[in-house]
Amino acid sequence: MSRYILKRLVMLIPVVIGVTFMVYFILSLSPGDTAAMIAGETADAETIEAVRKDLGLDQPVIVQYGKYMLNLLRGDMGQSYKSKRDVFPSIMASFPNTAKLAFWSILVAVGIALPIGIISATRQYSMIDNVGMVAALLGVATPNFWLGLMLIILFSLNLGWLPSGGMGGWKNYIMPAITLGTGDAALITRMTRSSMLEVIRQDYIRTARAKGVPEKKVIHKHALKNALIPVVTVIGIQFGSLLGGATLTETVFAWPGVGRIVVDSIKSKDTPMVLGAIVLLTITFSVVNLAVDILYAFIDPRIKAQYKRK
Amino acid sequence: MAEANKKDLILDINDLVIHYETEDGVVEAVNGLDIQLEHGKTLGLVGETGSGKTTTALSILRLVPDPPGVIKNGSIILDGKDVLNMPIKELEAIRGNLVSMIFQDPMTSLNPVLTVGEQIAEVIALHEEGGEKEAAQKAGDMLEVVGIPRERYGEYPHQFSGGMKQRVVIAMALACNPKLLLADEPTTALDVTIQAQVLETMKQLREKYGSAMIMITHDLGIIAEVCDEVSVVYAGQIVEHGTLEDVFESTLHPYTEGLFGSLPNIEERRERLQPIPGLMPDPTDLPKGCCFAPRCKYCTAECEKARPEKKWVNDTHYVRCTRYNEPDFKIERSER
Amino acid sequence: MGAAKTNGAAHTGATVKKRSQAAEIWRRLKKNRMAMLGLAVVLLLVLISIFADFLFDYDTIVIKQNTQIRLQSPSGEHWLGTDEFGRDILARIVHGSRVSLSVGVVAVSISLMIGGTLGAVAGFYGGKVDNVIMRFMDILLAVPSLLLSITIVSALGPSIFNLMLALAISSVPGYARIVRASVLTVKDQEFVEAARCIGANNFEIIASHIIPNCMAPIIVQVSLKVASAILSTSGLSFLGLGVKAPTPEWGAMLSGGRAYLRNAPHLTIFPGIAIIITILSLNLLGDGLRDALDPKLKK
Amino acid sequence: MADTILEVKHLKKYFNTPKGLLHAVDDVNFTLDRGKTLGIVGESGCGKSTTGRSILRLIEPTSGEVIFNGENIVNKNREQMRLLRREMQLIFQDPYASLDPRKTVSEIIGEPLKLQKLVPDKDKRAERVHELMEVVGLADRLVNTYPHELDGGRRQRIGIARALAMEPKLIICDEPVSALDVSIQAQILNLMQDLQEKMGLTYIFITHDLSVVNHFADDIAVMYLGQLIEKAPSVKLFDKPTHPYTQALLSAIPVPSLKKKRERIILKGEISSPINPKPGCRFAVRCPYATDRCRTEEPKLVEIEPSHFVACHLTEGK
Repeated sequence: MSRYILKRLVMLIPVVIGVTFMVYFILSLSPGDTAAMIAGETADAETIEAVRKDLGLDQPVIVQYGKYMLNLLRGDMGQSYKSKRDVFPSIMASFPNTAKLAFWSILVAVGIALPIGIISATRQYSMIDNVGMVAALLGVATPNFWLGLMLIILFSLNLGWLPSGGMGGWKNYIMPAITLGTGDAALITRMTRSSMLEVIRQDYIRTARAKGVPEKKVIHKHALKNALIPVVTVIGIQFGSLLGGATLTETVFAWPGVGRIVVDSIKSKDTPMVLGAIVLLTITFSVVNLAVDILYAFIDPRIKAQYKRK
Repeated sequence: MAEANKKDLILDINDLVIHYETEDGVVEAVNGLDIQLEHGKTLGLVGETGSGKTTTALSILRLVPDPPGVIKNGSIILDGKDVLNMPIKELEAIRGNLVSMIFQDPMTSLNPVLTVGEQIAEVIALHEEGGEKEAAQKAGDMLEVVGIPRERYGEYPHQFSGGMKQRVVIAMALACNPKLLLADEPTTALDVTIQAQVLETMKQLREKYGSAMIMITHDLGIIAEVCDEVSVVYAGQIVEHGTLEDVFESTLHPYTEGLFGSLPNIEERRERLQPIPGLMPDPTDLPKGCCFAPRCKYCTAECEKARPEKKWVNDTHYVRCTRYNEPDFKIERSER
Repeated sequence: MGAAKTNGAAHTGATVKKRSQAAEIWRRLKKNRMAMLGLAVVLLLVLISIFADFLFDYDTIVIKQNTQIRLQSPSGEHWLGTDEFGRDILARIVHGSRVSLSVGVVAVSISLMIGGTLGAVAGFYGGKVDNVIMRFMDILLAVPSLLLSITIVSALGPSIFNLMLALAISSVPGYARIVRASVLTVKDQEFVEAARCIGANNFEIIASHIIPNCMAPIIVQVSLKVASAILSTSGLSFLGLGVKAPTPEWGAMLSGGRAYLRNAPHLTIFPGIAIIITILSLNLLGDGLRDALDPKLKK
Repeated sequence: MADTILEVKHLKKYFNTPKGLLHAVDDVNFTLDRGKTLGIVGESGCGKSTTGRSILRLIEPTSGEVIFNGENIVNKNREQMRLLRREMQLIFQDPYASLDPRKTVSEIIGEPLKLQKLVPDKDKRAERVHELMEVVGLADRLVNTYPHELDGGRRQRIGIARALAMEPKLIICDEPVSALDVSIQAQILNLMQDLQEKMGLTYIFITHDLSVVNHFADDIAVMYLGQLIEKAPSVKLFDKPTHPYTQALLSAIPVPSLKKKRERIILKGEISSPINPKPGCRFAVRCPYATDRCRTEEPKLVEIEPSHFVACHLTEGK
């Protein structure tokens, strides 16, 4: 098992190289002159050239990329063009904000989704099922930045109960977490329901009933564990993309997270910041996916056996 | 034993009718089926795909999927208790305990995320006194009884072969010493030599525990080997019933004879088989008269008018065939 | 029981008429009221976007500013009110459907073509080809898709075409995976071996057996992916990375309304509802198609 | 000298699996005369299907020769193979999976004619499809139905018609009736027998069901874990099964008769899979008569009496 984890971690290296190369290449396509932008509007041609040389922007993209990677190996992600501060600590400063929000959001999502999904499946076509599924459909269809704005209109502007943005006390968490959580909840509810319905049709559920297992226990002991296997993946992917920057929601609520850094840096052509953020987010995203795969093994013995063999 | 003393019966099913009500029409799966089974005896239910054998077995546990399955009529008396009108609690208490079932496909009938030991122990803990530990102990014993080393208690189903899984299912079914065992094609998914092993194990265990059994199969060979009585099922109805000797040696129904004629005989290489022409009738659109009439070479206009009634030819043997109203009627029988 | 039931048609009467799979699916889809509702709304949206110019003239109504009537609440004259430049919101929503639908359809078509081809090749040939393609897809998948789209649009500059391209590229790996998976299941079916046995070559097998049998799951995905592409379009526009002003686009309209949340919330509410209705109907249709195509759910 | 249509020499097919090298087919040899039927019998995983598919080169054999009509076909290129497909065909076990669900009956039966450009004209092809349907007993009105609208027996008839379309000489039947109900099984077996007589077909009949093959085959070959362990004319094999595995297999068949009860031989243990097989007889672990020699030395297939071949140390001396 530990060999498998190690192998997966090693596999991350080519992915990170690929991702940085891809992002570096895409960003190098941008029109406009980075050096001119950094030098400022009033700078003359000579200053701009000096800046260009200083940043190494006069060299071919591939050389620039090579240098960047060499520095990255030493843990150096360069300096922000804009703030001139080191990239890595600046991003790490806002990463916990993103992580905290992601944690509360996924908690909201799972807290809503699992019970509704399970009840919907066990009482298919009942009132709860119908209402739950309509709500879930609406949840999937609602853009979360719009939902965020609606919450602001209602709870901040009209009722004045909650702050409309920024980070501070626990009150600041409520609206962003609900905004992000409900969208994911919709997805997870649908997944839980369909997975549960699939499992309930299986032969081994009939076997359990034929043994005289009470219906409640059939659901909780026999069906749920099997049904959760695909649900765990979805939860993991959702959590991964929350960590990967809830860009839109962070923008709506002026949340000082990594997603906003990316947007701001892209607008100001702050390539080292963008790259740094994307590299870190990619690693986070991949590590979460790996964690999900490992969690899988604890639920599903068949998969555990496969890992052992590898 | 037509109207034998009902106290001796472990199972008494009368005029059972089960339909599946689907969007595409009503599937008439079971149409007036009777079973009377004495304690400790083995009854074979033989018939082809879609004849309603499995539905009948499931109804004894009240496990016919609903919707779409609806039990329209009839009674099921199991060891003196009325299964169809039993509260769910009581039903759960007898499932796996008084009556248990072995399903056809061992690959899918075990829960993949629980160990085989847990799955056997669960049924014991549910129905017997004593704690978890005792149940686990007995589950280990049961594994050994079906020929699996106790050490494999903690393994998962995917680590077992098909034959081994079916042994686990058998251990589970027999763990609480049921008075009635329902075996739905228990060896169909297995290889011949493994089938022989499993049948042998089942035979020994049944002798040991003295359970009655209903063996559902399409294989007349298995019937000949393990059963005391046979019921031949066609389109949800028993068309012929009797002891092994009755049905094998003095076959009455043309369908039963057709089944025998369809089998390649291992002892004699015959040039041609004698198959039954045509197909099973569409269960959403059964004929008004005898369901076998469209495929039957003895069919007369009379046969197409109404469903035939039971006709007893001796104490143990009956047939549902209109033609036996004619005193001299006989079917041609092949040598076997 | 299942088999016996289905051959009912074959039992009776004269030559059985050719009833294609498509007709069978349509028959099942028709029974699903929610799916039919979704389909009706989708068709309505398509009609609206085609005939948008007949409903509201682009130059004189949709983009013409009239500051005298700015930020008006819904009224008989302006059903959904006016925006910060005095433009009719309903007119802008109607014309906005053009952007959303065309971006959705074009982005999905591009990514389906690229991703589908890659996935089909990977699935059919397997081995090294499969490995190379899928490792490359892993790299694309490792970046959260919205981030990737943001990066691409910002590099190429905001425009409708770049938006389409960005969305298309970021959803390529998803298609590659889906198509690869369905090719893999179909490829191992015995009827493919049967085709090989009568002398069919790879091309004939792909064209006449594999592609037709992979269509069902792909059609479902397309209807769902168009919805998510529309959602992403509005998200990118909301960040200012979508269409350029004054082109009407739902996400951009929402973004523009943010400054007036307190006094003129209708600027934000109505475009959002337009998005919800569109996504909802596409999802209903997609779900309905999935159920109609899934034989397991058929009882 | 008999008219040999097929000769298989040292046929091997190994698969690489995560657990090791799987010897699915391990040095199989036999010859088959024109117009005869060879039954290949064995339990799951014995390599019988792989043998059939390797002969047709649907699976490329690892080594060995397949001599069809006097020519070794293992080295034929794609275009030559395409032409050879006209001569040798396969009937599948599963009449559900082996028919493309998106094609009609006439499209399925007509496909080989179209692909091989045997009958390029559309109307003529329709006529030929009609003929073929009549030959296999499919009602003409089903010409436009899809497989899922038909029952198993009729689907299997479609599969047979497709195989017959190019008028092959050799047909390999891979468990053609095991997915069917008994009464339908008999209909299909009779049909196949009629076709053989009418068209002079040669069959290789692969099955796990000894009673079916006894009814059908002239010769029977028994396989165990990738190897051929006994081969004899059917009558002889049933009268005098010699290999302990054949004996057990025969005795394990439940007989639908009350008079003819036979003594059962219940084998111990399970069928394993031939992954990295150890030297010695592969059946030795389960064999009630196994000796030390059996566990160390692999027995060879020898002719113990005319046309009766057995691979067992115990019978060698006799």
